[in-house]
Amino acid sequence: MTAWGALPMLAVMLPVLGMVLALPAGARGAERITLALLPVGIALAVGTAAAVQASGAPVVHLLGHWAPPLGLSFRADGLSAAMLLTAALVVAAVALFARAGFGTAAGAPETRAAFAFWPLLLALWGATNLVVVATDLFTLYVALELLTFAAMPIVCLDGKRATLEAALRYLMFALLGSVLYLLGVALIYGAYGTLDFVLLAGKARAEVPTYVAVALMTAGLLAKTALLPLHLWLPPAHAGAPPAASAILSALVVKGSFVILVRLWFGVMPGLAAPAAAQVLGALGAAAILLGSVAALRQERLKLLVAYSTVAQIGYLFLMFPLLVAAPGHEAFAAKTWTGGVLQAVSHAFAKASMFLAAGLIAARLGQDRIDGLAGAARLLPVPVAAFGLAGLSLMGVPPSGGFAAKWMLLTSAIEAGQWWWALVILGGGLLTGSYVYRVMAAALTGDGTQPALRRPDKREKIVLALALVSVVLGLLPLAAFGLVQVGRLDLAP
Amino acid sequence: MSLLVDAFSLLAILAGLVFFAAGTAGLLRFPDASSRLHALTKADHLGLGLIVLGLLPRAEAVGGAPRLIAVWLLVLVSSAAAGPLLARLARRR
Amino acid sequence: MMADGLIAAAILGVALATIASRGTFTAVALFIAYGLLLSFAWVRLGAIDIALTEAAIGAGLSGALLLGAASRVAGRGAAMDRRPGRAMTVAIALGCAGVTAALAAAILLLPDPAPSLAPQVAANIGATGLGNPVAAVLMSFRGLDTLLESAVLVLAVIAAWSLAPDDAWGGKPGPMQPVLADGPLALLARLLPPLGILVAVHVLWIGKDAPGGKFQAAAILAAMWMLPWMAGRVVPPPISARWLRVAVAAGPALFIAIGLAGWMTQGAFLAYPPGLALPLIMVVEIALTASIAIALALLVIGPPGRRA
Amino acid sequence: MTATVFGLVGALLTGIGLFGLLARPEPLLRILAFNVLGGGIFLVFGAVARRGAGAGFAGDPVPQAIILTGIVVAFAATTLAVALLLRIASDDESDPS
Amino acid sequence: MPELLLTAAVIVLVSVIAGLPRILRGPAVVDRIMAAQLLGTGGIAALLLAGVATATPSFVDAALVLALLAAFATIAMARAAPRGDDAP
Repeated sequence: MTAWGALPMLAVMLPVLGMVLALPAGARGAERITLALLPVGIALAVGTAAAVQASGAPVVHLLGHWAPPLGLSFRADGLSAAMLLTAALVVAAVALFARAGFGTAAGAPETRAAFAFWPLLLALWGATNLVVVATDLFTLYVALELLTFAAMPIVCLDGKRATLEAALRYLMFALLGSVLYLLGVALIYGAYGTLDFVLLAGKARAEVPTYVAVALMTAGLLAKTALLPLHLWLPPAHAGAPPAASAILSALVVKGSFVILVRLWFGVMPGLAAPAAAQVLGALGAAAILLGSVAALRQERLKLLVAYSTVAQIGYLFLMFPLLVAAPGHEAFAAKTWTGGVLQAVSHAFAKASMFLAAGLIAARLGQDRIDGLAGAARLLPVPVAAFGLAGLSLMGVPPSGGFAAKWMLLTSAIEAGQWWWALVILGGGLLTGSYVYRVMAAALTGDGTQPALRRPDKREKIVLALALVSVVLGLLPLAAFGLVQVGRLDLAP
Repeated sequence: MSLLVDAFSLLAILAGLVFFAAGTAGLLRFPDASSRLHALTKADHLGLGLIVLGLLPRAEAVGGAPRLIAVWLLVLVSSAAAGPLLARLARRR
Repeated sequence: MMADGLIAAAILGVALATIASRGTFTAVALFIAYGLLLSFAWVRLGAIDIALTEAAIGAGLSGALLLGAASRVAGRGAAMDRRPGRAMTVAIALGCAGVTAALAAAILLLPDPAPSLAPQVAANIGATGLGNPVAAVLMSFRGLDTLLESAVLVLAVIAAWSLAPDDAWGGKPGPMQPVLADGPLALLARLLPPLGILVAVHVLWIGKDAPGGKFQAAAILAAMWMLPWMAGRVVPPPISARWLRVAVAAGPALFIAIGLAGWMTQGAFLAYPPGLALPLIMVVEIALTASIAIALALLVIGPPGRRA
Repeated sequence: MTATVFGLVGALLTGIGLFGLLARPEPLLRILAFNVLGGGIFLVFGAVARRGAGAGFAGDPVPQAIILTGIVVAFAATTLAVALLLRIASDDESDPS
Repeated sequence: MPELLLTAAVIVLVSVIAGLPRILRGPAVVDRIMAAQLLGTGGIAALLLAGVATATPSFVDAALVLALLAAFATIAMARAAPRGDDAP
């Protein structure tokens, strides 16, 4: 139990409480609750990061004073702090952006979409925070289900037939993923008598139950993270989703299961992780990067292009696995790979949130989102198109963006580890990403400009630009700033 | 005395088992749905009733006879009401 | 032992028949039998708490939910995907057999003696004032899970309502029920709920010392609320009704409030002040029972549907 | 012994449910298969709980409590899947295209 | 005596489980409902027998819950029963 442990606890419980209270509060009340919680959540995340950074150790909160294995705890390490901050900022941006579409004016009747949006957003926020600070594998299962139950309805808020079917497919994928995960949890308890991953760290034995459990949990989490070939649900789910929902889904929801996977592999069972299995995960990641980027290049709709880009960018995260498995004994190298992976997750979150919101603004203004119909978009909507381009730089890995720093660290790690083939994949992925971003930008920058550019300034454009700028500026931070994400890494535990 | 009580218990429970077996046999063997329904409702009411009767002398072990009787009454009430509902269904086809 | 084999064989047979069944009604009827048989298995495994839950939720509420769905999608087998081809089916079957084999091997190779937290629960149960170890885990040691799960139910209600068509928004949940004349169903709808409520209160109250508790009681209450609804004697309140929304949120909100109060006074979320643990737990249990019961019933009834 | 029997039944049910979920195209049957699968998983967990019997309890109460929570969460998932399915079916009804 | 009661419980279970094929075979919807109902009643009887044999009061609570929910499920089934024989 540490003094600042209450900060991550509040970061989880306040959005959950807000979600519960949003039901009786109604659409307008729920909107107000959400807006009131935004600064509080950011403050809690900043506080947690400062506490972790200052103490150089994770902050811990024991629930009801019961210590694991009997009780449950919240534990915020560097990775948690980085994700808490990312979640708070992305949720804040999305919430402010969404007021135009889901806000309720005083005295206006409650609409279905407005009623549902705010509590679902709060649930996604609380569940993301829970995923990154909970230490118990079953609590994490509940958190994953919270994510699913909120993400499924938020993508089909428009109520159209195709969207509903995509949502049903998503739900089936997600539920299958959770039950496979739960099966692994049962075996872990049977083998070790605890589900706390801090207690489990380094205790794993090379036995059949452990391997079966980790294999099942990995398969389940991959389905939720949408790693190729389990990505089939993701693009259709995005196709009809509101931009705000897509932004949250790509930026945060798919990262939740990834964080659990990293903790499972490198926290619970370091040393047991078979290099061959890690190579398989890396290969799936590489396939996702290449095939996802090619698929993005071939899309006709802007929104689907961005969605396939998410499939590809998720692939980069999985390059961490073969590199970290090769790391034992090389602390500096492991630290670089770890930072690269986390930075990829964070910078992608900001860049992708910006891209989806920008695509939403463009589609709303043009009345459609076909890429070959984008002519004149840059004149009509200079700020969103610029934001899209900036975010694209980060996805490509162009200096000095956050995406560049992340990909550079992964790339040099790959070469140092003697696994040069991943470096080729990263370079190839960057080129492909550049191609599809260029395709969009080229289409948007053409046009004769006959349309009048006269219109009211839209506050939402600034939000989109701010998100893109964050993803770029992340690359300008001095490397020392990333010391934070190393704090409390479980594979460092003795 | 206790021998007599035990004998009574066993006899009642045995009779209950016979009724359950008869219910299953009826369900499997009788030719049409209506007669299967009649066989079944009688069999399981009486079967459960007799088993509860047989258990009453030993009911102290589970918190007293009223609890056992409550279970039986509940089953009786619900299947008494469900019976006509099912009979209506059986006639409908 | 004999009973184990018998129940095991019956469960497997019913499960296979469910998966292979051709008619939807038959599949659901088999699934209800599956739920009942599972609750017998839980009795054999010495988990009466779970047996009660499985009977109430697995067989009862899930049964009613799926039956309603079966009768409404009947005849429209809107298949989501095409049926997999023969080669694909064989591949899927082999994959599933592989999962089963791996699981079976893992189960057979679990360490002996099994690791267990039972001694720790026994050593610490005194602090909670409860006699039922499962209730102690649910309300104290792993109280967070229970809290989150009650929040999951609130979220599920919101999510289900969000699936209503726009033109039905704010209306009464569920499909329209036929109003039946005084028949056997109407009689049952009048007779059963009072008895059921008594049983639910009993199950809730003994839950602190013996198997039972809020989920089981809430599931029974939900079923008893639905009976008159199914008989067409009661119309559920519209989803815009403030009291309904307050009732669903009240239990979880109170639980979180007590948790936060524990943090402010005792220094840890969900810490109960010494001596006050049992009364606070009982207050939360009662509030949660009411909220969970309404949430479960609303989930089974479903979101408002289109006017016919 | 009882624990092992039902643990293995759980493993078999998992396979059966998984097969139904992947091989049956009808959404309602998939939802049923998901529930069969859930029953299998909870039985595996139940076997683990039973093996941990001790300190005067018939099973380890911690996994028993986890199973209770899991059953309720799985039920909520089922209701959502059914609601979505019925919504899609009702769209078919009003718009037969 | 407890052994005899437990044997009786097993016999009830055997008897009602033997009726289960009716759910699958039908042919009438009401047959399927009856077989499920019989399983419920038999389970209640077996629980009571086992509860008395092992002096476990909570078995009677389980039987009470089962009685309530079995009635509920029967009504739900009767209400949702399709016309005809549930042709696929």
